[in-house]
Amino acid sequence: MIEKERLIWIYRVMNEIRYFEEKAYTFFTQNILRGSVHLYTGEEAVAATVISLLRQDDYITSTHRGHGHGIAKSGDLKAAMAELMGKETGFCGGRGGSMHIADLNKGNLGANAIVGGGIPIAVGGGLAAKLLDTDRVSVSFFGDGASNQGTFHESLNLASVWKLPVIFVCENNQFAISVPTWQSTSVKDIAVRAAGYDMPGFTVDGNDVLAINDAMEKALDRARKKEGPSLIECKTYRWKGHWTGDPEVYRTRDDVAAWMEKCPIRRLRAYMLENKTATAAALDKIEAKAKAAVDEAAEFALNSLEPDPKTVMDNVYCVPGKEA
Amino acid sequence: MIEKERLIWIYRVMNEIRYFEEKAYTFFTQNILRGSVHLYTGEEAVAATVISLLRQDDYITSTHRGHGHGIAKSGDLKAAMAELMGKETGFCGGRGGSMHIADLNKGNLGANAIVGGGIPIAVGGGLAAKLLDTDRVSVSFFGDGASNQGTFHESLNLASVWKLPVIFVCENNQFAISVPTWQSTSVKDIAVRAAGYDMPGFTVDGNDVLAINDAMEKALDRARKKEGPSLIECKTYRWKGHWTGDPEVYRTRDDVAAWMEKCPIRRLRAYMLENKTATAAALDKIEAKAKAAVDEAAEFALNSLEPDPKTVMDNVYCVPGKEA
Amino acid sequence: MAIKTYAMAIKDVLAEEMRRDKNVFVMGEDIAEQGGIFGCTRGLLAEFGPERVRNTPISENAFVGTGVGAACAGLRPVVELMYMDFAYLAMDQLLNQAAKIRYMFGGKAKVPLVIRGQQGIGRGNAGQHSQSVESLFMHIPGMKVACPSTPADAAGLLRTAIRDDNPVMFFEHKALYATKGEVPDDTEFMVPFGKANIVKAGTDVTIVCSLLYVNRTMEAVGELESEGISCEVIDPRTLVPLDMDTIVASVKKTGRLVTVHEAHRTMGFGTEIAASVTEQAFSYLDAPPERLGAKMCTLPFNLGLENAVVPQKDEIKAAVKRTLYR
Amino acid sequence: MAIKTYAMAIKDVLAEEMRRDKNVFVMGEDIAEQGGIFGCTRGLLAEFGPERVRNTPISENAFVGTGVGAACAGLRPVVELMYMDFAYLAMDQLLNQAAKIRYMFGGKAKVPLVIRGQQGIGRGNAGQHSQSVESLFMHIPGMKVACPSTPADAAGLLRTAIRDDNPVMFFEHKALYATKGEVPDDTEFMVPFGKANIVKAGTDVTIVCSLLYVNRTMEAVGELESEGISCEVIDPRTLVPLDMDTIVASVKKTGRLVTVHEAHRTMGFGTEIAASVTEQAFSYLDAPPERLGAKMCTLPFNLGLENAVVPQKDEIKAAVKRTLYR
Ligand SMILES: Cc1ncc(C[n+]2csc(CCOP(=O)(O)OP(=O)(O)O)c2C)c(N)n1
Ligand SMILES: Cc1ncc(C[n+]2csc(CCOP(=O)(O)OP(=O)(O)O)c2C)c(N)n1
Ligand SMILES: [Mg+2]
Ligand SMILES: [Mg+2]
Repeated sequence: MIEKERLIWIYRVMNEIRYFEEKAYTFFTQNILRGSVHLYTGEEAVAATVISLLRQDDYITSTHRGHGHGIAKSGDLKAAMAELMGKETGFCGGRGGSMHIADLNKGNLGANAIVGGGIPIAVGGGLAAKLLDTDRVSVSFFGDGASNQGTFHESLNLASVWKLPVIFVCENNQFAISVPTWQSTSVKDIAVRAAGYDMPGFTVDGNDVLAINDAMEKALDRARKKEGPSLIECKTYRWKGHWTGDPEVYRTRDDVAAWMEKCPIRRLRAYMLENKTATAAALDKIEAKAKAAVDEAAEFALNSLEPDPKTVMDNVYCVPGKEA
Repeated sequence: MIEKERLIWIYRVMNEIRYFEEKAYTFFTQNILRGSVHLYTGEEAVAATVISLLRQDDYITSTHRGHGHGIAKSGDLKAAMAELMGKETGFCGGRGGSMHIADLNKGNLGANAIVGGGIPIAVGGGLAAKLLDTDRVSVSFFGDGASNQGTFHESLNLASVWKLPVIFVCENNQFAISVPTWQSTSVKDIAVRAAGYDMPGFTVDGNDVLAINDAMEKALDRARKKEGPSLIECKTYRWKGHWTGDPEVYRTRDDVAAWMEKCPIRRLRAYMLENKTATAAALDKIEAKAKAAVDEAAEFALNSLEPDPKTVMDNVYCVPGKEA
Repeated sequence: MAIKTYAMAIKDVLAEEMRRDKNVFVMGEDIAEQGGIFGCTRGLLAEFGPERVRNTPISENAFVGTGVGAACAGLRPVVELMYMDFAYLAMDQLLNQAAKIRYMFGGKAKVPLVIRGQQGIGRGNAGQHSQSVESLFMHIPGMKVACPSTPADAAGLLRTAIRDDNPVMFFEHKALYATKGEVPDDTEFMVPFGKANIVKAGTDVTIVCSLLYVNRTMEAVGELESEGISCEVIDPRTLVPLDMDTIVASVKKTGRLVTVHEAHRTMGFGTEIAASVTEQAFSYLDAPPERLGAKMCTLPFNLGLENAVVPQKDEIKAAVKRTLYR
Repeated sequence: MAIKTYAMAIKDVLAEEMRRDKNVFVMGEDIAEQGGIFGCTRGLLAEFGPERVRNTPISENAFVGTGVGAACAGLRPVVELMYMDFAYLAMDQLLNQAAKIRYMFGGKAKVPLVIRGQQGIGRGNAGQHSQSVESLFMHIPGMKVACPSTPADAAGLLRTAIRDDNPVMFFEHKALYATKGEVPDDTEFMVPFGKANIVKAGTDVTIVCSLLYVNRTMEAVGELESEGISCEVIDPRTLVPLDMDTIVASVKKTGRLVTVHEAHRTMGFGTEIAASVTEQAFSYLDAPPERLGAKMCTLPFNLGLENAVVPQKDEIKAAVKRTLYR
């Protein structure tokens, strides 16, 4: 069960992510943005729901498709959009770009352009939580494709034998770039693999906030109680190409259209209306505010300065007394 | 069911391995051998039984504990002992030593000093078998410790999605150096992990030739029929230290003694006598011949020449017309 | 001769070699239906089918290792790494296995394996997708290293690589794929390894450069020549084996050396060339060799910063002039 | 001052730093009950318990990555790699993650991570367990690289490494563990990074060497001195940062440079030093710098072959004499 306030938070954040991605796409086509931009459109339920249950001092690691996680964890649309534009005001001062959104102060240990690269880093977050004697948890987001990397296996095993408070969240959007999951992945449900690490595995509808919440509550309870890690697989779909320049040879418009019918935002809205969590007018207002916030972030990013090329050698190393 | 001839082959090879390892140990303590020497004593049933079912053109990859696999696949005790001594007449001309026994002409794609390093190489053998349109199979031997390496996961997944004729044979001797399996491995039975790759998994008594044979026949049938890979876990125990200089802080003499009671050679002998596969006299003769063959190999190795230091730069690259 | 892009040149050689030898096959991420993210395997699936054109899971260490095993067992795999930055994930199979197997097994194994893929700047891919890692592979014996800078070299070196019985790291550059040039039609056209290309003859200074930095260096050279400085520009084409003879002969003539690459300056391949030239042509040197390479920081996303990291035209010109004490 | 072995010096600093700062912890293969294959963590489990002294599964990439994450989250992990050859398995976490995180995240992360372990020849471990891989880590920015050659340097550099807020690769040598020397008792004793040690002053030639090759070089130097050749021997102690000032000042005095290491010669760290010296002291050089390093083949198992691969005393002497035209 999700409390009203949290449902509304999820709804807002999903809308923020949706508008943010639309804006990013527009900027990309207008050559305002460059680089590898991987949109999260259609998958918003996962980041928003999972992170709605976390505290600010809990850790996450994220992926190349990391805008959603970054926004949900930090709530800072401005720093996110500025980072995509490579501006000094971005999360990483424009050094990281779309694939490297991080916010250490708010528990985002970083997005990663290496598929599977963030999984052991999240285990490190879990180990820190344990050794620092806190009840923090650490969540690793990764894709179906990443579940075939060695780091997946090594990390799940390690977290299990050390009983670390880590929650592995696999966003199974059914493709790794052009490769359908069945072609690269030996099991239909990736959560099946949890049994190989003696941890609970959940396969849920990744477009259903309630289903994700259910699994996540169980995994979180286990983690906070220091009982060990869990694996949650969220089946979902990305509406846009793998990246903004994807020719999309591997699917049809109809495939996409069918999944757009299963829009997680519309679904949550229907649920909230049905359950009278909020009125249509209230939800419309949330949407409008989300859109406005994205517009404001875009404006902020556009008006932000480029980093000074003279600073290019700053921060290779941490120098005592010279903190960023 | 194992045919008589094959049973006798297995019995002979197990004895050869047993005496070979004893001789190697003696030579090590006498400073005739140096380097990292990992003895297979106590685990002989696995290599002998698995390889008894293979053809010479089938592939294997082996491990740092690879004397047994190397001997069973090639039958060349001389080249094995000479390699341990770093002699020119060794399998690798003394360049590889104990951890790198290989014999490409007889399908041994090589032992490996990197734990888990040989697993993907065996998958490559399986892929070659397939693309060359043969019914060859490829067997990867590796330890319980290796089952926590990323290569284990990546290789089993890859072999499964490509339906390759690979048999993954995990020699679970319950330790990785000083670390007991329970401390490093999140499942009690490693074969449980097969389910994560949609392939059959077997956990068998690795000191029982018949049990290993049973699982292996099933896996082999599947592989020869091009139905895909299998995972066989053989529970066994090494009688000697991890390597010849191991202080063995992690177990007691009693632990070892209890396992020596379960000697796979004695067990096979009892079975053969009971089933009248051979008389005691015949088996004694096989043993004596195995011992003599090892002595002869030792003599051969002792009398072999060291490689000429002038040849040190040979064979870094393959130069057409200058084959080894 | 046909005019082809660098990407087309690669694709054509892959197809020709697959036609010639049924043991040649390709595997990598998104190389089948998609034809590779940069199009270098486009059309191969249709012609050669899914057995020989294989999409891999995202498991770099295992599919490189599968290539190693397949090569040992008689095939000639050509493995694509989508970005050469991902070589770090397969370093064990590359450096502990592929590079060592032949020697370690006493010369009784062959590993005819090609690992190819693109690297470098040019698309705003930031720190983990913009590196130039070729220099790392020169330090560990057993690997050959090729770095084509033109469509013809891409074709000729790739054919040589595929027919070589040793493992070859084949470095393409993402910003070169669309560049065009003449490529011989001859399906036996090969560029030998260990033979540098004198891109332009000259007398005052020797400049050694490769990949994207051949073009970039030539821009600087155009301006230097118009200032009356005659530059000899050499592209080594392979770093292992490295044609020091050609480079040393040139420096003996010019008395000056500048190395330019996109790889980081410290321990970039220019370092090896500078040190070897100093050894072999010490008394001919009129000035200390100049090394240019990327600054010692991670490649940043922001374009202005990225430009500040890699050598710029004016820096190349200035380095050349320093060797001339101008 | 106490006389300690190199291994004991390491173990003691680990214990002292763990006492001082509860955020310091150690993990690696067989480091708990067993105390490490080479004894460098012996006794730590008994004193600090299993939470801070952790046996890892054989999963190098994941436990290095766990170290990266733990460091980002405020701990100070000291991770043991049993053999530095296994770094190849963790290259992604080392070079794409640990080395880049701080820069890539705009300076908003710290990665106080030490990766320590031994490498090199001396125990007949053959190709995959005898490499010297320190030079590879100089090319990718963001990592520091330490290489102690004495018990005191092992202690002093390790303490500095643990207190550094940046990732450090800490290379020990298996053949040095049993060597003894004086180590200050001071639990604040630190050897700064980037400060070379002048092992022996001299006037005719500068020899730069590290790890096992400091001892080996000193054997050659003993004989050279008795032939009247005065050698200045410098151990850089850290390769990143590299104290070129001390080396260049020495070469300006001696006019001659020889670099000696066990790492492969091509692109070994001597290459960087030779090239940098040529840049910074060109007009002082009376002879081309000489580089000695392992031959460009895999380290062979056979002892006679292994000896043929790494620089021998007579080769060191000959190289020195070549710089003196003798
Ligand atoms: C180690 C590595 N290999 C390959 C890539 C190239 N690549 C980027 S995203 C991607 C697909 C990832 O698929 P998945 O994990 O399912 O995430 P999704 O993009 O579907 O969200 C690939 C192959 C990479 N970035 N890193
Ligand atoms: C990648 C790698 N990590 C660590 C080691 C050191 N090492 C050698 S054998 C071994 C234990 C292997 O255990 P297991 O796989 O169970 O095989 P066993 O020795 O028990 O036969 C370890 C950790 C290694 N050789 N390679
Ligand atoms: Mg996906
Ligand atoms: Mg074991």
